[in-house]
Amino acid sequence: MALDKQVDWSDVGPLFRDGISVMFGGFMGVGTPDGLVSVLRERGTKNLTLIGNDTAAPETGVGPLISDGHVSKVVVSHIGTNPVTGKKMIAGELDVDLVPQGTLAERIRCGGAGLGGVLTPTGVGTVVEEGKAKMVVDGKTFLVELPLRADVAILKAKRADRAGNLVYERAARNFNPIMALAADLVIAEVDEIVEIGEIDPDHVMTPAALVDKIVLTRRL
Amino acid sequence: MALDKQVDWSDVGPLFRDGISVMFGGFMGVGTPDGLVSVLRERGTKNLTLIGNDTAAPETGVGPLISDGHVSKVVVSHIGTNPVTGKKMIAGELDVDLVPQGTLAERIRCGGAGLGGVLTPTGVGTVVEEGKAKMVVDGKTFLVELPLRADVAILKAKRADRAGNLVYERAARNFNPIMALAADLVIAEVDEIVEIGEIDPDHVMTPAALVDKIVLTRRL
Amino acid sequence: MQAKEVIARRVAQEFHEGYVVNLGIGLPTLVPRYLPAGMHITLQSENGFLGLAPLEGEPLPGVVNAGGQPCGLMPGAAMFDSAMSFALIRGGHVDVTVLGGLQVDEEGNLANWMVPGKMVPGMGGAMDLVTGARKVIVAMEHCTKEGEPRILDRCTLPLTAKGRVAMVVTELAVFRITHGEFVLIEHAPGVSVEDVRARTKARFAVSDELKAINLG
Amino acid sequence: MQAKEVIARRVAQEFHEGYVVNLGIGLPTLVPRYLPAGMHITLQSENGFLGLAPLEGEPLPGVVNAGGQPCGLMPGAAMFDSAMSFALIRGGHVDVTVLGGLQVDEEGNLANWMVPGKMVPGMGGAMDLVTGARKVIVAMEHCTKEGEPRILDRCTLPLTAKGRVAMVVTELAVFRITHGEFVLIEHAPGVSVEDVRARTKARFAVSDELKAINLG
Repeated sequence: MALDKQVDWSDVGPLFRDGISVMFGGFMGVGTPDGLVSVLRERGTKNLTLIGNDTAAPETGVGPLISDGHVSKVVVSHIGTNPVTGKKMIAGELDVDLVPQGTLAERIRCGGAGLGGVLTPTGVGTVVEEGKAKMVVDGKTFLVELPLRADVAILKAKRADRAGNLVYERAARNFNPIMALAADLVIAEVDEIVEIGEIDPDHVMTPAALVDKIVLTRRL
Repeated sequence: MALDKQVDWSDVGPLFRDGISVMFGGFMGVGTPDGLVSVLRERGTKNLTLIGNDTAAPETGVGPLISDGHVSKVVVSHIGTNPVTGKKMIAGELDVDLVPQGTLAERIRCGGAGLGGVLTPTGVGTVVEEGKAKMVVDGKTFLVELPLRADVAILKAKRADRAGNLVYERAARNFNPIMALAADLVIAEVDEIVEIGEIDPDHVMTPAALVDKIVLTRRL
Repeated sequence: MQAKEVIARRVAQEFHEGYVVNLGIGLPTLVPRYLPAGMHITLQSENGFLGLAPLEGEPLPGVVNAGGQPCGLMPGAAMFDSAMSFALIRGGHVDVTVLGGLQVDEEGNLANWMVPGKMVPGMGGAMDLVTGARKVIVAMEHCTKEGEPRILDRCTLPLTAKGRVAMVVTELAVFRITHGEFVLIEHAPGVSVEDVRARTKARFAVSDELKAINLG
Repeated sequence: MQAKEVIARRVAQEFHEGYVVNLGIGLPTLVPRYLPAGMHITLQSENGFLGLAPLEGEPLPGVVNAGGQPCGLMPGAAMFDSAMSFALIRGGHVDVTVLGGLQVDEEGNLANWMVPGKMVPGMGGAMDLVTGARKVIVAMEHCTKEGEPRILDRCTLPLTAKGRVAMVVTELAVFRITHGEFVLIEHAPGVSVEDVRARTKARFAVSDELKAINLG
């Protein structure tokens, strides 16, 4: 618990490699770690697979990574707010895997919780069911949806203690807590770092044990 | 949001009937609503099915309900701390369904989250797998575990606002939040009731929308 | 009265005190304006909270709706993560969802998330909402801009969910769908059953209690 | 040195800085006493938290371990619900779990939750812990009170989990189980391989690097 997980921005770049899968917190960019997204750009990473709720807009959230060609695949629930994503998809430059939002949340949670999948009614009778196993429980049909994991999760929190306990602010929480469970390396960009013991244990939203590195938001 | 969900203790009794299934928060009695348990006793309810982590001890948590013969079945992960449970089981007076604790949590969560089940590795190759469907995902075998719901959930929280937003204290949280999702009627016994707006939205652990009734802990 | 107002006013009549409601973007967001004074509902948002309110004053950090737009918080609001948000949605804890539609058919199927070759925005939370909300109301204009019926015998666009629509409200008519039966229950003032039939490509029964939409 | 202390001292050597550890009741709870000074580990508890500490002063409301006994909280502790607690356990976020055992067999199977007809306490969180923790260490006395071996070719009691035990530490010996092979890697001072064989009913290989347990 006494490990200080804070790193400098210069330490972050080497954690990213070409071809990695990256889960990113955020919903329309709210709760997305802009500084970590910038590092992925500045480092010139290629062939990233992004996993998250949406591709925001061309200039917000993970949008710039897509605009600048760092990404080969996205696994998201929504791309409609970012026309660049659609264009690249149609041009065959970007593989887009659309997943219902609640199913995306459960698949990530499964990946992080050691579960082999969940049975969800969402998508039954739609194109979402294609290629998936179905099970009937109590006369109702469910799709078997499988776990998702990533090499790296990049999170945004309001506050961390030095051990890595995280607190999110309002609706910026969204996918961040479940992604903290589901990646081999978890990096959180936080607006404030406090001493260990300053966050009430009941207010911790992501326990330090899940977080590998914390970095203080760059003020531009 | 303006509905005041506080009720008097005299209003609680009529909510319980013979033969109902009752999810109870708590772990070794910590986080169990003792006042609501007392009402179930005083009312003389019969043939209850109790769903929760454990049967605590003869005189703590839900223990007295078992000692006094109100219960015909328990679905729990552990009965070892309450010898009365074991005796009644052996005597054929009590049906005991033992479920691994993590599986119990997931089954309750499924019941509350509209999921048809989860795939868990827990119990594969043990007696727990008997009678259950299995699925192989990526070469690994999982059990398909099905949802659990109850007629009533009885919860214990530290604080509520009048709308029913709940905050739990320390390890008294345990099963309470997921049970709030999984019962037709959700009743919380709380140590303190505050005005709506007094709990920071980021600190709410169970949203008011899940809670039907709140009752202030009886000081004996 | 504009089509949108007619629709929003009518949908508002389906809300009841204490309801938890999730509103799709666009037209559905107009509905709360037409609630009776003193009725309290709680708005749920996919991005993780209960208790949305209109924005008042400066935007607050992280307080945004599912479209990413700044909004307010009702007293008694609660925030949570996406897994919990969809546990609420899928688990039947949302009393009503109101969504726009591209097509609805006789079987209560809804298509509202893509037009192959044209528009592939993704389903976002719509599939979960339509699958999990206790009551699904589709609020849409009766025909497309080109005058093509949106209410069909069979949806031709990819479905959002099968057999989940309980009610369709347009500027012309209100349909209830129960036990696989499509029933016209109300018509806009001055609109006849024949008018509705002419613009509807689905079989429907006419309720014995057919009446004009109350736009009081 | 008592058997329990030998076992606890040896298990402590498997912990590393920063580890998240879940300890079963009884003997395993002795292990932290024998950690090197300055080594920090985080104890996880099934009832919903990370950062257990020994009780100091008055018990605090809700601060109890998985046995329901009052405990303390480390600075930096975090509390959560049972679903999250087992997401951590099952999802491989617990580096080591140390549990007592009734029987362990050659295939790394563990039986520690019931004795049919005698003791049926329930598995509690043990099945999830043994299934999900990154490393499962069984810490137990080598034989039963009646002198019967607990390490067998095949468990006869109902299993807790199949093939998940990575290490068995007793007062006589330390076994590593990798790739389905049971290997004796250490023996207690003054205990010979033959002594171990005589009290062990499982086939095991002897490591080329066999050495005495360091009880420093």
